[in-house]
Order: sequence, then structure tokens, then C-alpha cells
Amino acid sequence: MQSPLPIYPEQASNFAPHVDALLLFITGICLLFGAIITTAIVYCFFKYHRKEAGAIGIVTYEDSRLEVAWIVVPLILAMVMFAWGATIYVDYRNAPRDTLDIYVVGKQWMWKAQQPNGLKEINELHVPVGRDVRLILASEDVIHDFFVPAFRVKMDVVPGHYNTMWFRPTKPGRYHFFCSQYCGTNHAVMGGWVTVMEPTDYAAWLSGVSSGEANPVAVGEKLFAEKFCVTCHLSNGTGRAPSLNGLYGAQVLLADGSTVTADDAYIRESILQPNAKIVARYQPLMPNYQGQLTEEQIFALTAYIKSLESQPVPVTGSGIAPVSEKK
Amino acid sequence: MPEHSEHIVSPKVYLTIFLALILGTGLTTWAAFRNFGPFNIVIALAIATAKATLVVLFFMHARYGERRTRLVIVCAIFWLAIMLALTLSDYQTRQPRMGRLLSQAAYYDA
Amino acid sequence: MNNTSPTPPYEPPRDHYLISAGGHIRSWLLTTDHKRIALLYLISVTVFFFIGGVFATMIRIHLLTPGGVLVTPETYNKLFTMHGVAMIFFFLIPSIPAVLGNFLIPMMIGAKDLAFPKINLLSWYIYLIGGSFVLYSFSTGGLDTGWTFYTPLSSIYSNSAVTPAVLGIFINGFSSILTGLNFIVTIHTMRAPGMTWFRLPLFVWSHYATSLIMILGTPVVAITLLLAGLERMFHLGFFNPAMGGDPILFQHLFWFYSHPAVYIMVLPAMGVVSEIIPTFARKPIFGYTFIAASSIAIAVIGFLVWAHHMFVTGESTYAALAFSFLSYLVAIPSAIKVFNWTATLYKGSISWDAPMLYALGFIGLFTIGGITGLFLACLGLDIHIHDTYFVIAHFHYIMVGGAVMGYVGGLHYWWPKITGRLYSEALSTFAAIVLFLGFNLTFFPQFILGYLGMPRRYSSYPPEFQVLNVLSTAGASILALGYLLPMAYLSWSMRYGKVAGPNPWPATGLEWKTDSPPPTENFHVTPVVDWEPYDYRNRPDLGLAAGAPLAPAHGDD
Amino acid sequence: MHRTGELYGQFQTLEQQKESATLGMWIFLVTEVLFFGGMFLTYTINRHYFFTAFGIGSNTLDITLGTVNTIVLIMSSFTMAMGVWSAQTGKKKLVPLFLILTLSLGCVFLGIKFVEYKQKFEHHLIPGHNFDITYRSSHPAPVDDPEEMALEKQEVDRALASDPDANSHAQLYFSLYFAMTGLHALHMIVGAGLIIWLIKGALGGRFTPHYNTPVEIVGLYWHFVDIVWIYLFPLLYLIDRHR
Repeated sequence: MQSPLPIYPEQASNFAPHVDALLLFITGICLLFGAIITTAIVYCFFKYHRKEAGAIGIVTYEDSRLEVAWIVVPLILAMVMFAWGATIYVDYRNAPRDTLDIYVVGKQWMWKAQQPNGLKEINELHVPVGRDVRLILASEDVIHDFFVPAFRVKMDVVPGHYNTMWFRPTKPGRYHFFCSQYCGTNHAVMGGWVTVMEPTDYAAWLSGVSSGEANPVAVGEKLFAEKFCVTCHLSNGTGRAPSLNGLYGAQVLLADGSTVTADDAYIRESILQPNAKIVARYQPLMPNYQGQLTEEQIFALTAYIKSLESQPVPVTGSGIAPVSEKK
Repeated sequence: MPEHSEHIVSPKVYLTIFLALILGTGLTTWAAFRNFGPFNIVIALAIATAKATLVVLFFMHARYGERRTRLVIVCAIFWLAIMLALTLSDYQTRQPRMGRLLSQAAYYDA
Repeated sequence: MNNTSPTPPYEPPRDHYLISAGGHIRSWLLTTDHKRIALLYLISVTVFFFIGGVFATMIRIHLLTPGGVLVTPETYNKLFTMHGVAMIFFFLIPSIPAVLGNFLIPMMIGAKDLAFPKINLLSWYIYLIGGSFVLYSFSTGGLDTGWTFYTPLSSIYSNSAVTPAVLGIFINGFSSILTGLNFIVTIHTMRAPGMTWFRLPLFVWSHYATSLIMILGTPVVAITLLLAGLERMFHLGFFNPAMGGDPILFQHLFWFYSHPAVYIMVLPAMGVVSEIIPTFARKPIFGYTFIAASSIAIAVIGFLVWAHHMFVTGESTYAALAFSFLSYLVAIPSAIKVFNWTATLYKGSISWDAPMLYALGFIGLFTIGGITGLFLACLGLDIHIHDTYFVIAHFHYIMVGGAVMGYVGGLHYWWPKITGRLYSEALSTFAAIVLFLGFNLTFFPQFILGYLGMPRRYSSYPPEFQVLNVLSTAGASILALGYLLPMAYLSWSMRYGKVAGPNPWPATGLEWKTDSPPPTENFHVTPVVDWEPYDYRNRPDLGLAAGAPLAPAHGDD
Repeated sequence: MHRTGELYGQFQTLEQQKESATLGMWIFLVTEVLFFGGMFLTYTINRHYFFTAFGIGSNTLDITLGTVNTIVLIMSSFTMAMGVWSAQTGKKKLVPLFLILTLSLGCVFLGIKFVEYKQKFEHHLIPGHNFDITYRSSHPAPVDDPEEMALEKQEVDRALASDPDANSHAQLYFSLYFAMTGLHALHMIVGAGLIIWLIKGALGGRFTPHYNTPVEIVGLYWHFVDIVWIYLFPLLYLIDRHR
């Protein structure tokens, strides 16, 4: 695939060229400084080699201009490195709108990914080229880390936290992904392949393989009924709990007067810890589902709630923002 | 080495400080049973810090000691502050934790 | 190497610290003499270095092929964990401070001993107790959490002997704290008449800075590991997400110490280099005040950067920006030192003795280690190279290329003082070169491996990484030879080496103004210091060429 | 190193020796500040996350015993200061008296602490498998005021309703409670040992205006332990008391 001794991995995402350019920039500056210091040392080492046993060196006095120069110049260069690195990082930590969201769960010692249509993969991840992909990462046990060298991105997968990462694949192909946070015995084999496909191939792959697979929206809908969510969260907003139509992505007004964006973390929290954020004008009646749902069931419920977005929202008494919360 | 002149604090001062500390203890307990909203913790920590300062300055003679002793105390406070402030800076600005628990408001409004 | 010594044939002292209290084992185990305690430490850290080294060798052999040749993944995980724990907590952190610092600081400032000799001995015993706990953990089930002990892996999921290990490190922490406390008090209150702060050797300054980190950071890691240990023993939930605890908090607390701990390892080595360079260039160090101040600056700023180990944990973007910025700031004082050392060479009278080779090797390797730190502090690059072999290469350049080179160089420099004997010049020069080359061959390929994306702590790897791994292993075998050589010829010299005078190089420090080996009380009369540090021109007592060239008019540029 | 009278061989003068010992103790206290600081940080973050559960946990503590203990410890700090004063001013008979007073107050503190721990044990509030925050209010002892118990049960139920993991989070509170007060008590025990050593010396008339370093530096340590408690008391006992 590559020359026997490549210096950097393939560039297959929007971040890769930037990270590599930054690498070359910093390497260049460091080589320059390294060369200056090495030359100076080697030169002095031979030039001033002691010729007579009793000789002593010639005193050179410290010069504050010189000291200031070699404080200020490296400082300025360091600030350039900092600023350049910061721009990439800020870009990386703030995903664009309208991403293709894929849920990824790490557990000792495998990765489970779930495509938007519910297709599940183990130690494999298929993504379309040219599309902004966001991975929503959760762990079932210890800390893992999802790392794709060809994309130049990684993110820790921390139990108890949702972390997200995003990238835009730019080149079709198959690339390694690794777990790069040490996670126990089989850490080294907790990896797999990212397959970057042309969008049409991706669509074909999704529909081709996914037949027979349960659609997460469908699974979520079933759960929604099984877990009696449906008895309170009436879609017309007349139930004891707010309607969930159009909830995802909206601003929700809470009882304490603050608002919150209904994202994945919010929905998850509202299922597991319903009383953490009470929607304005509703009572805290909903039982908590902590420990009663698996991570994948929560993903399915979330997917279902997201799908409600597209349905027409019946006019209800709800106020400014689509008010919502499951009770 | 600087000439070390030992300062002897009179028992009257010790007694005054002792009474002030008892007063502080009473005050902090009293304040805990009143609702000052978010200021309960502020008041509690302010009183505790005042008490601790009295102990350091008088019982531990920092007020009469050398400059070096004061430098040591400042270092301790400074490094403690670094640890608390920089760690909390991350917590204050990071994304909320999954399943983060109740805010106080949600609890009291319920 | 004795050829520069102007003194007539030297009669070794009849009474010195090695013999005056008798050779009985009790006289060693109950000694409060800082020099003897330093030797006790020398032996014990060497044991841990050897243990850690064996693990390292096994790691490198295992990684010769993609599938691993030697052990199971489980054992491999134990190997790198135990390698890290033994090397970091029981070799690198105590090495220079507890061996060379202990031996030299009282002598360098003209004191009879440290301020608290009994506490000094106590800290060695605490080290032994902590070490025994850790060895117990190694021998009963091993330890497979990584030296960072990240929760909840260490506190809940690991099946290895975590509890004795964290207790051992907790206990050992107090050894480090007491050593640091002893040094700071000693430097404040025990200086000889005339030994002002700005006449202190830079070795003492760097140990002062190191001690600051020891007393301010170590208690935090002690309590953190204690809490993690309690969590494991009693199923508490401080850092366990299943019970509401937060694993990220553990990382904050852990790195609050463990990042500055890197400076505990490298600052003393910088002190060693700051002594060696002026001695073997025979001129005052360039920028004394800047080097002294930069040690303190490293100790202080070093405490403000820890969360750069957490850029990809989901840390807040704002905090990440602040920590990245501060990480760049801490690079500056290190750069100041490198520039000043280099400038010291200019117009010196440079000898090619082994300590000088080690010191120059240190500068080269430390510079590479330091500048690769700039890559890791860079937020955009760190999301790619974090937790890869790039990190491994970087910190080995700092810790092995820096701290260990400094330690071995310092041992060579002060060996005549410690033992009163000289070692083979040819062998020591050879060993220095072997170490330098072996080191680079071992660790340079790992930078490339890391950028190619090989994650750290992998017992097996995809085949495309094999070539570089084989190179690294080849280098490691050379490196191992490079460490065995000095162990051999230094031990040999203790008995058969040529007798060294009190000041064989000659050097300007106070420690060279007494016998080699020194008497128990260090000096027969309390010395009075009336010269500036590293001044060769006004020191007729050194016996160097009377008509030594004076600075010409253009010399003071 | 030889010792001449009270002067150890490595020092030139008693002044230098005292200066070193005092500085050494202060630096040791700095490490103690950071040591407890790590726990305070853990406390702060968890209290922020789990305020309700921490409030419930805190309210199960006996405020009377806590307040009394605070006063006892402050009193012992006062007697310790007086002990140092007696040594400095050469009141040889008062030194052991004040030291014994300090020791006794320290023991009273530890005794009360033991009573509190015992109560927690009986109420199933020791972290572990048997931890149960509801146990106390659902198993009232005959001596308990039924009204108060009913109120407490109501509080616990309310907390559980709003935070389903309140039991687990209250357990976190008690883990911190035992870790912090336990380490504090350990420091007290060490301090008591040091004071016993001082009393031995003081009875032999060892401490004079000329030489009283040990009394002074043990005093520093004792006052520091007092300061830790000054913070522990409001942080552990006084969370959310005003409902």
C-alpha cells in the first residue's frame, strides 16, 4: 500500500493535510534550532579543545541583550505554533452542523458502531467520502480511545461522559483504527478498519446489508411503547408530559427559567435522570430509567425521538420554544 | 543568619483569639440554619478562613515570625489555589456530564 | 585523565567516611552520615534500575515481530507497567537527588551534614518499605494498569495486585517529601560563611527547585493513589463512574503531581550538567543568574501545565487552550539553559573527559526531547500523536537521554570524590559514545512509529510497523551494553582504580576542597567562601598554569 | 554526629538548630496542606455534582457532637499555645500541666469521634455493600423522636425521588466523610503521641526559655490539625442544614 518506510500515514480526512503541514512547520523550526546548537557545540568542542594541561578558558561575560534575544525569539515562534495548533483543535472540537451521526460504543475489547439506519457493525466502521461524520462515543466499562491515524484524529471514550469527534473523509479506502487509551489485557487488538466509500456505494451498502437488521427508529418506537413512555408523552401535547415532536435540536425552557439545547446528552440525561431538568410548567412525575436500559436501547430511543422531528407538530399550549420533557 | 529575636505573645492575646474562635464556631453553626441561598457556603468558608487566619497569625506566631515563614505560608496557599482553580476551570467550562445530577434549583422547585 | 593534576603524588587520606565508623553492616544501616546514606541509595536505586531494565529488555524483544515473540498480552501489559513503576517512582525520581544530591549538597554549601540526618536515614527506610510493597505486587500477580493507574481500570477492572503497588507508591512518596524538605531547610540554614545565594553552585539551585516540586506535588499524588487504593479495597466510588465518581478527576489529581514529576527527574540532571560544563571548559558558566532563575521558573510554571496530558479526554476547549499556552511557556526556561550551556563552551579550554561527553550528550538528547515536547503541547498535533509511540520517544529522550545521561555523567564526575579512585579513561569514553548511539537508535525510530499511528502499550501491532520496531530493538541491545559497561568498570575502579587527588579535574566547587573520599564531617575546618562560582582566574589554589591567558579586550562580548 | 547538650553536631548554634527545625515543620505543613487539598478538591467536585445527596448525608451527622468537638479542639489549641508560652517564659511547672490538658482535650475529641463513627456503623452508613441511606429513618430506635424521624424519612424520600442514585451518591459523601475525618483523626493520634513525648520531657524540666524548640514545633503541628478541622466542620456537618 505504501513505501516500506513512510514518514506519515495516508492523508484521508479534512484534518490530515493541516496536521501534516503543522508538523512540517514545527519540524522545520526545530531542525533549524537543533542545527544551530549542534553546530555551535561541535565547533567549540574541536576548536577550543584544551591544548596545554594547565590552560583555562577565557571569561565571556553574559550579555543581557543576548539573553533577551534567546528568550524572545523562541517565545514568538512558540506562540505561532500554539496559535496554529489551537485553530485546528478548535475546529476539531466544534463539529459543523448537519453531520452524519454514528454512535460508537467501546467495551473491553471491541468497538460497536451503529449507523443512522440502525445497522450495527463490530470493529468496522463504514463512512461516505466527503460527508461530515460525527462519532458519538460512549464506554461501557473503562476509558478507551478511538483513533484513526489516517484521519489524524482521536478522542477518549470515557465512561460516564459523552465525547464526540468529527471528521470529513476525503479519500476512499480502508484505514486502521485503534484503541489508543490503555484499557486492559487485549488493548492491542481492540481495533478495526474504517472503510471510506463513495456516497453511492455507501447508500447501497447501507440498504444492502441492513435488510433484516432492525432499524433503530423502529426499535426505539417499540421501546417507547414497551416502557410506557407513550402513555404520558402524547404527541399532541395534551399528556402529563410534554410532546417530543420536534424536540431534537430545539431550545427547551426549563422550570428554573433557563433553557437548554435538546441534544443527545440532554435526551439521555432526561431518560436516566428525569428530574435533573424539569420542563417549565410540567410536574416531575417521570420515573427514572437508570439501570433499566442498555446503552444501545438509549441510542434507539434517541434515534426514535430524533425521527419525530420531521412529523408535523400539532399546535398545543406550549410556549415560545418547543417545550419538551418526558415525564 | 539573622538574629532571631523570639517574640513572646501574652496569654491575654491567646485568650482573646480563643474567644473569637468560639464565637466563629457559634456564628458558622447559626448561619448554617438560615437560608442565604448560594451564600451559605460562601459564609461558611469565609468564617472558616477567618478562624484559620487567626490560628496561623497568633497561635502559630506567623504574625511575629520571619518573612521566610510568611513566604512559606503564601506558597502553600498559592499552590492549593493553582490546583483548585485550574482543575475547576476545566469543570466549569466542559460539556455537562452525561446523566449529571440534579441542579439544586430543580430539587427545591419540585 | 590524571595528567592535568598538578599535585605531587598524592597520599590518600587515612581516615574518611567509608572507614571511620567501621565497616560493620550496622554502621551502615544505622548511619546518619549523608554520604553513607547516598551510597545506600546508590545501591538501592541501581537494583530498581536493573529490575526496570530487565523489563525494558523483555518489552523490546517481545516487539520484534508484529504478533509478539516472548509473552502473552497479559504479561506484556504487566511488563510495561512494572517497567514504568520501577523506573519512575523508584529509580528516576530518587536517582540524582537522593544519591548525588544527598552526597553533595552539604559539601557544596560547606555544611557538616543535612539539617536532619535522622530524617534522611528515615527517608531511605521509607523508600525501602515502599519498594518492598511494590516488589511484593510485582511478584504476586504483577501489575497491569499502566504506571498512570487510570481509573476505573485500576480501581475496578484490573485483576492484578494493584493495592500493594499503590500503597507502595503512597509510602514512597513520603521518602521523596522528606528528602525535599531536608534539602530546602539545609540550603536555607546550613550555608557556610560567605556562601551567599548567588554563590551557590547551580547544582544546588536546581535541587532547590526540585525540592519545591517534591514537597508541593508529592502529597497530591499520595492522596490520589490512596483514594484509588481505598476505592479498590472498600468498593468506594471516588473515581468510579458507576457510583457517580469521575475518572477525569483522577487524571487531574494524578497529573498535578506527575507532570511536575518530570521536572523532578530532569532538573537535577540539568544541575549536574551545569557543574560539568564549566569544569571541563574551565571558565565561569555563561548566564549564571539566568540558569538559576530558570530552574525556579521551571518548578513554578511546571505546575501550571498538567492538563496537556488530557487534551483528548473531552477536556473543555477553553481549558485546553490555556494549558497548551502555558505548556509553551515552560519550554522557554529550558531553552535558556541550553543556550547558556552552549555559550559557555565558547572560548573555553575544553577537555574530552567522559563527564564532558555525557554532559554534551545530555544537551543533544535533552534538546531533542524538549523540542518534541513542542509537538505534543501543540493542540492540533496532539490529537494525532497523543498516546502513540511519539509520546514514548519524547519522554524517553527527556528521562533517559536527559535524566539518566545526567545521572551517569554526574556519577563519572564525582566518582573520584565518592570513592577516591579514578576509572579507566578509554572505557568511559567508549561507554559514553555507545550510550549515545544506542539511545538514538532505540528511540528515534519511535518518533516515526508514533506519527505513523502506532499506539502505545500495544503487545502486538500491524505488520507495517515492524521495520521500525526491529531497529528500535537493535538499538536497545546496544543501549543495554552501554549501561552494563559503566556498572562494570566503576565497580572495578573502587578497588583497583588509580588514586584520585582531592581535586583531579580540577574544579572550583567547595566539595573539591576536601579529601577524596571526604572525612565524616566533610571538612576539617569550616570553610569560608570568598570566591565567585566557577571562577578559575582568581583561584591560585587550583594550581593551574600561572600565566593562563586573561580575557582580551574583545573577550567580554 | 555528636551531640553537645541539646545541640546536634551538624549545627553550629542553637539558634541555627531552632531555625532549621521551625522551617522544617512549616514546610512539612505545606505538604500537609496539599495532601488534604487533594481531598478537598475531590469533595468540591462531588458536592457540586451531588448536592442533594451530600445534604442528606450531612444532615444525618450529629450537629451537637460536631459543634462540641469543634470547641474541644479549639480549646486544645489554646492550651497548646499556653504550653508554648509557659516554656518560653520559664514557667516549668505550667508546661506539663498545659500539655496534659491539651492531650486530654485531644482524647476527648477522639472519643467523641469514636461515638460518631459507632453511630454511623449502627445506622448502616459505612460505605460498602450494606450502605443504606434509608435505614436510619425506616428503623427508628425507641429513643428517637418519632416526629423528627418522620421528617427525616420525608427528606430521604424526596432526595431519592429527585436523584434515583441518591443512595450511591450519599455513599460517596460518606466515603469522603470517613476518608477526611479518618485522616484527620490519624493526625490527631500522631499529635497525641508527640505530646506524650513532650510531657515526658517537660516533667523532667527539659524545656526552658533557652531551649523549647520541640514544644514550639509540635505546637505548630497541633494548630495545623486544628485548622483542618475548622474547614472540615462546616464542609461536612453544615451542608444544607436550613431546609
